[in-house]
Amino acid sequence: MAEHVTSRKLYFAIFAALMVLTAATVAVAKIDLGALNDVVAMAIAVAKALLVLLFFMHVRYSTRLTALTAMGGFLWLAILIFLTMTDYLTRGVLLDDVPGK
Amino acid sequence: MASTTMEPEADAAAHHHPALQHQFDSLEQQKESSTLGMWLFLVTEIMFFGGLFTAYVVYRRTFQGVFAAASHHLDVTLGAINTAVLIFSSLTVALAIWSAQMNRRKGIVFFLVLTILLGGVFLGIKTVEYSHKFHDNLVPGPNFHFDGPSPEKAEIFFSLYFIMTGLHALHMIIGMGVLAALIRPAWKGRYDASYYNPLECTGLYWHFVDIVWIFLFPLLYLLGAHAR
Amino acid sequence: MDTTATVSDTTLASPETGYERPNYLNAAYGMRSWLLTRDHKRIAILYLISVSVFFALGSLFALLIRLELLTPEGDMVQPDTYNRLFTMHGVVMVFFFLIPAIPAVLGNFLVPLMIGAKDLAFPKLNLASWYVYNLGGIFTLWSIVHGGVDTGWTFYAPLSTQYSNTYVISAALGVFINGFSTIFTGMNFIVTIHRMRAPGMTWFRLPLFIWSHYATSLIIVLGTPVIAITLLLVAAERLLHLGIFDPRLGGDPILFQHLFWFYSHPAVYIMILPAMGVISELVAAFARKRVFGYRFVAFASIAIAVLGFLVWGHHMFLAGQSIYLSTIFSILSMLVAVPSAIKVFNWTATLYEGSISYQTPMLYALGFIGLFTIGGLTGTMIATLGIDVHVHDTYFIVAHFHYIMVGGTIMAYMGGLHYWWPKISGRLYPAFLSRLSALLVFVGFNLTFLPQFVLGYLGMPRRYWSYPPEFQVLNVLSTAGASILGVGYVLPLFYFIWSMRYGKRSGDNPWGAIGLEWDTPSPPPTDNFHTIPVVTRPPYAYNEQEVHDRTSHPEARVG
Amino acid sequence: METNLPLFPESASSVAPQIDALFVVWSVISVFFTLLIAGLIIYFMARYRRRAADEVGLPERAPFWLEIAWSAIPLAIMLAMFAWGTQVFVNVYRPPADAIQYSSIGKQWMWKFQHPTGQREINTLHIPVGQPIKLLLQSEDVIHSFFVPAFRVKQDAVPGRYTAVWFEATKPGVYHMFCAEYCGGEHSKMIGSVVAMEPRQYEEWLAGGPAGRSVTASGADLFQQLACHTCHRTGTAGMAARAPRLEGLFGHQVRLEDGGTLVADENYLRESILNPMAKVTAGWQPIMPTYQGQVTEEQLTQLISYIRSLAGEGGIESGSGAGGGPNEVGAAGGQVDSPEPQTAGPARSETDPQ
Ligand code: HEA
Ligand code: HEA
Ligand code: HEC
Ligand code: CUA
Ligand SMILES: [Cu+2]
Repeated sequence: MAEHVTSRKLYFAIFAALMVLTAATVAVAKIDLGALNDVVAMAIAVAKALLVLLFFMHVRYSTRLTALTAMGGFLWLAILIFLTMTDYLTRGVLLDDVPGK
Repeated sequence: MASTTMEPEADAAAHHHPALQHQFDSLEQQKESSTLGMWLFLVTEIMFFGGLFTAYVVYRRTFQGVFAAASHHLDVTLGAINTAVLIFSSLTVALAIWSAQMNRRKGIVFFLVLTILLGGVFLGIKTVEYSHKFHDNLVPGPNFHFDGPSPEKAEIFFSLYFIMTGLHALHMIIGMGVLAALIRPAWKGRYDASYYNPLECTGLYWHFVDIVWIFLFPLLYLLGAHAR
Repeated sequence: MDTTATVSDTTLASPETGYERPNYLNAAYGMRSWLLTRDHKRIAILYLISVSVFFALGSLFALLIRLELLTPEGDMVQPDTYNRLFTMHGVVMVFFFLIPAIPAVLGNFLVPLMIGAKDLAFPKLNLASWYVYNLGGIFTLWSIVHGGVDTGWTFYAPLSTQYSNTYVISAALGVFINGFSTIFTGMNFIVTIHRMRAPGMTWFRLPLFIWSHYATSLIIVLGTPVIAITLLLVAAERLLHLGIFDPRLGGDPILFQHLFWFYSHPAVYIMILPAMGVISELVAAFARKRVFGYRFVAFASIAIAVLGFLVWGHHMFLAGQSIYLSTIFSILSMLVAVPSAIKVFNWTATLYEGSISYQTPMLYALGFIGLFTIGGLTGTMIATLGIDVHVHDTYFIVAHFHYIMVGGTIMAYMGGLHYWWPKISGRLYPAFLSRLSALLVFVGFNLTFLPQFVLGYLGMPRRYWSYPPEFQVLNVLSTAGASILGVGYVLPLFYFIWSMRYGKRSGDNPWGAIGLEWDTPSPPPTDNFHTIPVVTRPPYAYNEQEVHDRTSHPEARVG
Repeated sequence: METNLPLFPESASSVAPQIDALFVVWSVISVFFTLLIAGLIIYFMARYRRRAADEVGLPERAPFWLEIAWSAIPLAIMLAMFAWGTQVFVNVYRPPADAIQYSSIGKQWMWKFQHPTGQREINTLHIPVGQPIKLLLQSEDVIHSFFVPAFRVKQDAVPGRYTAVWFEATKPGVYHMFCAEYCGGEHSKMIGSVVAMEPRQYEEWLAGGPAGRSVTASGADLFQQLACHTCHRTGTAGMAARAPRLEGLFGHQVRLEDGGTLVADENYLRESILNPMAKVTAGWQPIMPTYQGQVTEEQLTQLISYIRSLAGEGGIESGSGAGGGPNEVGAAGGQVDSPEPQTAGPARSETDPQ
């Protein structure tokens, strides 16, 4: 597979985008958006991580296997967090129809 | 998948590159293998920090208010500066690899050194932050003191803070060590467009450490910043 | 039927050719050549030695456990000692024996051979893995020598983080360090299987042993780091007074259990999947028949690896976990049993119209199928919520997992060792003695653990140093069985060592088996193959009619 | 050596037959499949044993339907057993409306019980037969697990929060009570017995024992002593209320300041007292002080029992079984006694069943 060389210009552009996003996340955090604050902060973090993954880490130009491996890692982390959180979010739920409750 | 992962032609490597190891047939195969190996290692790293992130998410949800109050004791400015420093160091690593691809020997060395320096700046700032925490008695343990409701839950926050940023810093130190070890061979001209695998893999690792911080920063520093 | 020597039904071997040729064993001599080797075959031998030492140690603890339980009163050791015994038995057996046993010994030896590679992708990493394993072992031994750990192998908080005053930190660090060695092996296998297959070795020509090791490696890579961080948190909580699981701070001990079982349930599949791979090889070789439903068995390994990550909460049904989540975990546990069922039925069906010989490895393999079935079925029983209420943390559980781990994995490990021993050493072991030991293991095993199912349903809790007197008869049976079992395990130790010097030369392929590993001399040369093989046939093509890939077969459409 | 050899445990609770039925059916299925596999193996071994050294097996014929069949049949069986098992489980964990609540605290290495009428016991629990009993479980140190084999019930007691288990004894007798979760040193000595008695005898036993104030009454006293009533005024109208009324609270929906709602159960009350800031009731100022460190686990139980009793028609029961508090990790326990197992309480009873 031919080696892909990312141009220096693209690297600088990505760097600039990351800096802008960093500034944005700090700025947004100072505004009270209620529960949305978390969502925005995480969305920006994911966007930044994606930029790093795709361009700095060259996932965009590598094999499917590499992309799959990276995705697998994040998917499994999602499983861990999701099922664990299900516990904390649903403790007591099934028994709420108990008489008197 | 079978077809894309087949062995490359064995005779492509008829001329033996000095860096080719005996178990591989070609440099191509060797490179693909080490890149895949590195990615697998990064997957283990994701899961390693993942355990911490899980603990964080659980407690964050349960003790929302206390966590927000506790996070006020972190310095957003220093955290933001550090984020910028780390992202910049990611760029410089990428440029070190780019220099290799362009056969610029001195460029590689320059960017490696720059990356290590930036890593040093990050750790320096981190040290300042840590010493503030020590000073303010915010280090979990017998001397922990926190003004506000539910100090014990704030202690959980700071436990997570220290272990997450501490392990992150440890990863940086290891990364800086590996980067430093690459300087000599780079200076000697070992890496060029035909072979720069070690650079590539170290770069992947460094970027990953950056990604961890990209998540740590908003989670630890920014939650509840608006209520300040 | 042959009764004297295992060699008699071989068709391809020529006993004279085995030895003077250069091979990995006589390539170099001296400690240095072993301790600094990068040869996967030599590293496998190093692992064999280390792993056997830990097995002996773990067995010694088992012996002491069983002796203590001979009488209802705790009269042999102090309760604190007993707690340390079963903790160290569990820790040593799980982390230092069973997890590395098949992958690091048989897998290390065979993966490159079976796919036609010169070595694993990262030989230095492989050697490092062995050193790291021993380093982890030293940490654990250190805590054992200083009096041991008493938290149970599950290290539950807050007992482990605050209340135990034993050497938890060094034991946890030992397990933590050992995790790296497992990860190194797993990464090495994945990369090797992806990148280093011989020309023509497509995915569906891979032996099932490779498929199952691939699946195992996926679990290792995705799961092991989580136990690492969890144990690190326990150590940090003890050492630095960080409070993550501390209920006095409002921390949740159940979070520890989630993190622990997120790894440790998949880890049980790290222990069984390689065993399943071994069994597929043995059954095919000794029935001289292609494994029934090859693709189903192959995909079942992957399915187990993936689904295995979704069921960890079945260890926590009564821990105070959300009942809603318990229900989800219960049904998912049922789903993960389906691929196991597929395997069991396919192995059994492989025997149909085969040409079956009763060599020692095959006896182990058949024993495995039966005992694994019992262990697995009781697994699905306890995954049923209504039953787990009663049997959780009783001897029913102890019986369940010994059936799978001892009756399953160790049987497969022993079977595999007996099968590939000629490959490893170029020698044969005594046929009669080895069959006798297989029989002793089977009988002793059932006598040890069958009574424990009854004990469990009667309500005898596990990790009990003393117990009410009405449980005694069954416990005596169990101890009696363990002593038979012990003899069955010690015998091979002797005749394997004996055979290295005095055993008959086996020839290259004493079993007349098919597979790349048998296409090269026994013992193999350092580079494995004199010329890299080119694969043109599907696996297990024992019958001449099967040498072509059968793409027209309906089964081939699946996947 | 004792020579009696029991093979099946005594069954003495209302749920035991349900669990036994489940277990027996599952066992039959398991034995069937084990024998099926073993039988096939033995048959094939005999039928297809190798007759010539160079003999090989016949080509494989793997019909697709066979693979589907032997995946689908076990799956169907398991799904059926799952459904049945879950139903039994819910029965085991959902206390009936008329269950009477006892409290139970596990600590290294003993079980402490308190009857609703105030009597305390250690490692022995007297109960009337025919009466559903709910045990509110908590732990002062590590995780323990309350297990009575004859009743087929088990539940972990987790430090920092409440869990619960219920049972209804059907036969008088003395039954083993074990700690099933490994809890350190004397885990195997954390055993005792449940004495199930005819209701009449139970009343006599209660009368004979050291009567104490009932749990709820002690809670009412504490409510005064700790000056809770200065803010939570009971029953009075007119004066400006500083805190929400606690009457009719237990078992009902509470709206929180942050917009969430939850059902007030033991774990919620516990947290409200120990850590009032964590979940502030909508419409009220967060002025309530924390009682962390000022009340013991036992007093906490009494307070909660009192607040429960304010819920109204008395019969209101929480169903927080293994589920614990909704959305709650649990509040801090505050005071953990240094473990000193041998001193406190009467000598543990080494009772022999029957
Ligand atoms: C190698 C190890 C291994 C393996 C493979 C398994 C496999 C399984 N295990 Fe086991 N387990 C352990 C090791 C293992 N386990 C250990 C060590 C513990 C205790 C940990 C501790 O607390 O210390 C434990 C505990 C344990 C528990 C917790 C019990 C408790 O503490 O209360 C549960 C509950 O669901 C469970 C379930 C299962 C299931 C459903 C499977 C399934 O994967 C089994 C699937 C296999 C089959 C089903 C057999 C083949 C199928 C057929 C022949 C077809 C017919 C089938 C049907 C009709 C159903 N296991
Ligand atoms: C891989 C795993 C593995 C293996 C192989 C075994 C093997 C055995 N185990 Fe183990 N066991 C576990 C994993 C394993 N176990 C785990 C994870 C636990 C849970 C721990 C916990 O609760 O934390 C457990 C717990 C456990 C208990 C429950 C303890 C309790 O809860 O109180 C018992 C009781 O009978 C037991 C017995 C046995 C026996 C009789 C064997 C037999 O197979 C052993 C047979 C061997 C012999 C009888 C000795 C033979 C002698 C030698 C080989 C040489 C001896 C050494 C020298 C000469 C120096 N085990
Ligand atoms: C200084 C006044 C004050 C005192 C004293 C006080 N409380 Fe409260 N309590 C409040 C207020 C105000 C609220 C509502 C805001 C909140 O949830 O924190 C409240 C809420 C509660 C709740 C949750 C009620 C609901 O509707 O969700 C409980 C239960 C409770 N208190 C119990 C007690 C107990 C028991 C004591 C004594 C040990 C006590 N309180 C002492 C002021 C007080
Ligand atoms: Cu308490 Cu075991
Ligand atoms: Cu499991």
